[in-house]
Amino acid sequence: MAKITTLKAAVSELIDNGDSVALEGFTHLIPYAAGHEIIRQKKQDLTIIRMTPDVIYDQLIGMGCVRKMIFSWGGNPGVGSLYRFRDAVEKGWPQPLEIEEHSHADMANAYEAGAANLPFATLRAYIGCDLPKYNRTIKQIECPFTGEKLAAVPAIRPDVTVIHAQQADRKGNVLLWGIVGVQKQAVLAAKKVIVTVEEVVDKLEPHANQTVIPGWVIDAVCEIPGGAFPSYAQGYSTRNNAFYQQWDVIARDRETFSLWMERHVLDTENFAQFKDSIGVRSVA
Amino acid sequence: MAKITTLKAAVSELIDNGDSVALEGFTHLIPYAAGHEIIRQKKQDLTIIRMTPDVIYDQLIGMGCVRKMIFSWGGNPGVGSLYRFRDAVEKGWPQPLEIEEHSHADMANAYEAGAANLPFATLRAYIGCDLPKYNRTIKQIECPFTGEKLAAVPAIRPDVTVIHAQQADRKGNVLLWGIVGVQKQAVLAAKKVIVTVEEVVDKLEPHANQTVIPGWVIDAVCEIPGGAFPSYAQGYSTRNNAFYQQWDVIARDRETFSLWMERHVLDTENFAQFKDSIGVRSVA
Amino acid sequence: MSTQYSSSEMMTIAASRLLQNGQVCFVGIGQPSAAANLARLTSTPDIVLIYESGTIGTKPDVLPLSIGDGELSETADLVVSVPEMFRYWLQGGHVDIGFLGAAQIDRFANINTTVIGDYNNPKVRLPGAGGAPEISTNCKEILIILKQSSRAFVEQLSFITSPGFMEGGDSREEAGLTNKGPVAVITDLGVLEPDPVSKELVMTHLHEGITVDQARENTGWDLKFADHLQTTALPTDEELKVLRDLNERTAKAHAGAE
Amino acid sequence: MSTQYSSSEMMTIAASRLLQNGQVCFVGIGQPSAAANLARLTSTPDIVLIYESGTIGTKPDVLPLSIGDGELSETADLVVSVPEMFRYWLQGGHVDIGFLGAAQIDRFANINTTVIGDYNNPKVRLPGAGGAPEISTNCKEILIILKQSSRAFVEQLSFITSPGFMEGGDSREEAGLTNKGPVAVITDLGVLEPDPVSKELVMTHLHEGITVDQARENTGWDLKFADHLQTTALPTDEELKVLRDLNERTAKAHAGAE
Repeated sequence: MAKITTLKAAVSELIDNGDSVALEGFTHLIPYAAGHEIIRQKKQDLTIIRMTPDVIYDQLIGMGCVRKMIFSWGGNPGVGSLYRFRDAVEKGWPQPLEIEEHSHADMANAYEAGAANLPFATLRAYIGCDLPKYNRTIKQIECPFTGEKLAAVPAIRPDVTVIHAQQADRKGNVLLWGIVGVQKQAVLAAKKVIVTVEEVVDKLEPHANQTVIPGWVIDAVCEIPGGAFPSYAQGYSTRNNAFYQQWDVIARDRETFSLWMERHVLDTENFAQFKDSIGVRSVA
Repeated sequence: MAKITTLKAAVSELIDNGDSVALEGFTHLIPYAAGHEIIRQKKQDLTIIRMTPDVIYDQLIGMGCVRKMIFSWGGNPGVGSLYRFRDAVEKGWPQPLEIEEHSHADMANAYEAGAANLPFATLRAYIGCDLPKYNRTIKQIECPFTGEKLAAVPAIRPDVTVIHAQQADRKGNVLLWGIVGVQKQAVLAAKKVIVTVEEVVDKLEPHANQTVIPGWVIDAVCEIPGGAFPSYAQGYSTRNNAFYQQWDVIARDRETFSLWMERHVLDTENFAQFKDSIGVRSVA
Repeated sequence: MSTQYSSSEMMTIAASRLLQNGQVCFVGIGQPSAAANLARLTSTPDIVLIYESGTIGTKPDVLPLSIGDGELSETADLVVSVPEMFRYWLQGGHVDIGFLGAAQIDRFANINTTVIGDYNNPKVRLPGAGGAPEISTNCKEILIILKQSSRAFVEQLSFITSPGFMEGGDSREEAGLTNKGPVAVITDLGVLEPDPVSKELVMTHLHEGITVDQARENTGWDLKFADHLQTTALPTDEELKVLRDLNERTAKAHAGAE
Repeated sequence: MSTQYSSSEMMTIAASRLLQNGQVCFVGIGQPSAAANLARLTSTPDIVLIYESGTIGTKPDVLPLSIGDGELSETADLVVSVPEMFRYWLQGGHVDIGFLGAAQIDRFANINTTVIGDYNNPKVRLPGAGGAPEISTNCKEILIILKQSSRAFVEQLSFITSPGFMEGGDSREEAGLTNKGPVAVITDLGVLEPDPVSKELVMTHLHEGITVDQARENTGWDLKFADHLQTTALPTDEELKVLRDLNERTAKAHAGAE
């Protein structure tokens, strides 16, 4: 049952060192504020899971929080490389990064299977692709009716899923809309769930069949206006594409990155202070 | 690509004798008008598929259109038996009815697999249930990762899926809302698709993430206001529960049924005339 | 407390008392739906009701006649597709209580809603399984409600649609089911609960005025009674008032054509 | 027609001409997205554009920087979850054309977007597969767009992320793929198409002013040319105007922070 609480308390109580954590979002609604709080609390040895790890995963990796990453596309969307991710994979800095790599179709199906409480997913995938040579979790299965061979992949069941959404009500029911990605599946597949929202409202007003996640499958709801910056929350903000371009410069160099993180993340108390410190007005 | 046409033309051109046809809907949005048109056109030898066959399937069976029914719950919802279905199964009238029987979880998964172009679905089902003794399409599969045994069922891929929805635009894009059942999956799993709608509008105004089915996966769209009667279309009508109770009387006796069908369905030209003939005002 | 009440009212009220606040309950149409909504309107306002039509957190003002009445979707916290309902919510393990009706039941709480007589040459063809087999195997616990009669409480089912304790003892666990299974069967005569070891249903409560003989006569097997057989508490004035108001609103709503 | 244009503009325009009205096109971000939207704004107004973020039938006014810009969902006919996108729409078989970019390509149109060097000890770690492997195997046909250079058009890929014709000949079909695979590779120098039998990419068009030698120098294998090598038609005034307007709107939209 959802508790409405601070992000500091939620991350402290619900994420342990060594956990597998999925901060999901498909370009839209990325839980940046939650990622920063994980960095501030110096969580260690995490396995981070996401289809599209981007800048916030680059930060988690560069700050030494991560042991392993499970992913299907790791880049700065529309810009290029994630230099901290590359540095960890190519040079082992600040520590070696184990990777478990999939395709999008695989991970989307694997989360879906997790939400459905199935141990595996079946899909038409990976023919002619080299990934199965390096990722031993990808197997084959035979259809018991047609004899066809299909790919089988294990379900994803994160210890903790973290998402950002537009609204929650005071019981912790959550409403999100726009590009909803794989967030509902990631939430339902997880053991524990943290949701940051743009605002807590007295009453959600979902239109028919919109994506509502009931509070009784969520552990903590935290109100963090603008908590997806530089990603966005449709209806609340737009994507700050300029920041993604700036990140290309910040992350390229180890020292520039470390100083930036220290000044803007470690030396700030919360996401509003972070945004002030980089000169972005917090939009409440 | 969707053609906006008459129901008469759509049923005539798209449904052949011997086809497997799913007129889907979960109590809400049942395509009654389309069912009547199939009866008027005296289609034969059909395999009819639906999770919850109700009064319109009772009519199709009683009128001799059906060779086989694939289903998971066959009753008059909230009232009791389908007497024409029972008469066909128990006494072979008007002809023997082959049945292939599943559970809801099975059929929901089987349609879902059909929509996903998979040959089968995997689910946690049927432990301790006698259905697999009589339905040889239900098999077991072993998880290649955990060794767990799960149920496997073949995907459903109807020759034709027919649904009723609230609105279409002039390109044949369809919008439905409320209890959406398994309709989207049944549409995407089918080779051919007919959609009847309450109204054709110039422009759909879906809210974010509502259920829109694009016209390019639909073959025919037919405007039939009130075409779900005695079921309903949320936002347009309410369920006529009294008719379902009356059906209990009409369908109990072969002759009463046959006379009723002749007078109200065979001797009428279309659904508006049918509703006039039984004294229900057509609501446009 | 001296108010008159029917055995059907007693059954619904007794069943409603077995639900607990905050539980997530997957509700069958008919008797289960009446009892679950009575509970929601009396002792368990925060119960979450789910109907297999995809409606989650519904708060209907009148009882639905069908599993898909508009009342259910209009008062729901969320409405999902039927595949999502069965995959993510039921199979996903999010439901505490599955609340089922039945046509027939046996001493191990296995139920039949499929057929009376031979499957391929049936005497009475019933509607079939619907969601019941997977409700019974995927919810944490099960409640069953049906009227007690020797035609319904039978020695041998023609067909097991949804498993209770199968052949009793550990047979349910041995079949791979890790959930608790049926915890109570509520009837118009009383309440039956499984013996902790044999898993055979034992009559633990009789409603006020019901005798052991009546229960025995209306059961098709040699019914066992608890050592400390209890009498169900009488309906309270509030329970009766809320139930009757609900039934009245419901009758009015379903009476005529639109 | 005497207007100056860049090689990048020529590449985008040449690619846009290969799309047909009414097609359903699964669009990669970057060059494929630019070409597909140019087509939508010129010759194929009824093309249906799908982005893997779940946006179907999008009509963006400016090019998205990311696969999930708000512009895509706000102008879409429908927005679905990512699992639904990959399961029902892509794997479901509803997509005519998959339009991909790549970091590297080989003579059989296999592409690499994963790693340069050894997978476990990489020289350059690229972003990875994303949707590409299943786009390439589940769409009816594939278009590939990338700049031609000897670093990108290589004799031997470090890693095959998405199959083209694998080892050529029938090897794609033998692996179980029944769709057509890559039908054209559009570059800044011209267009390559697979030989009907060997499936090796053959240069069939050179853009105006590009020589055979230039194409050869920018290809890491011994490039073959079609017997009837053609010259790509020059950009029309309309193509250039629409493309430049689009790029200008896009640059303006993405220039500053909000």
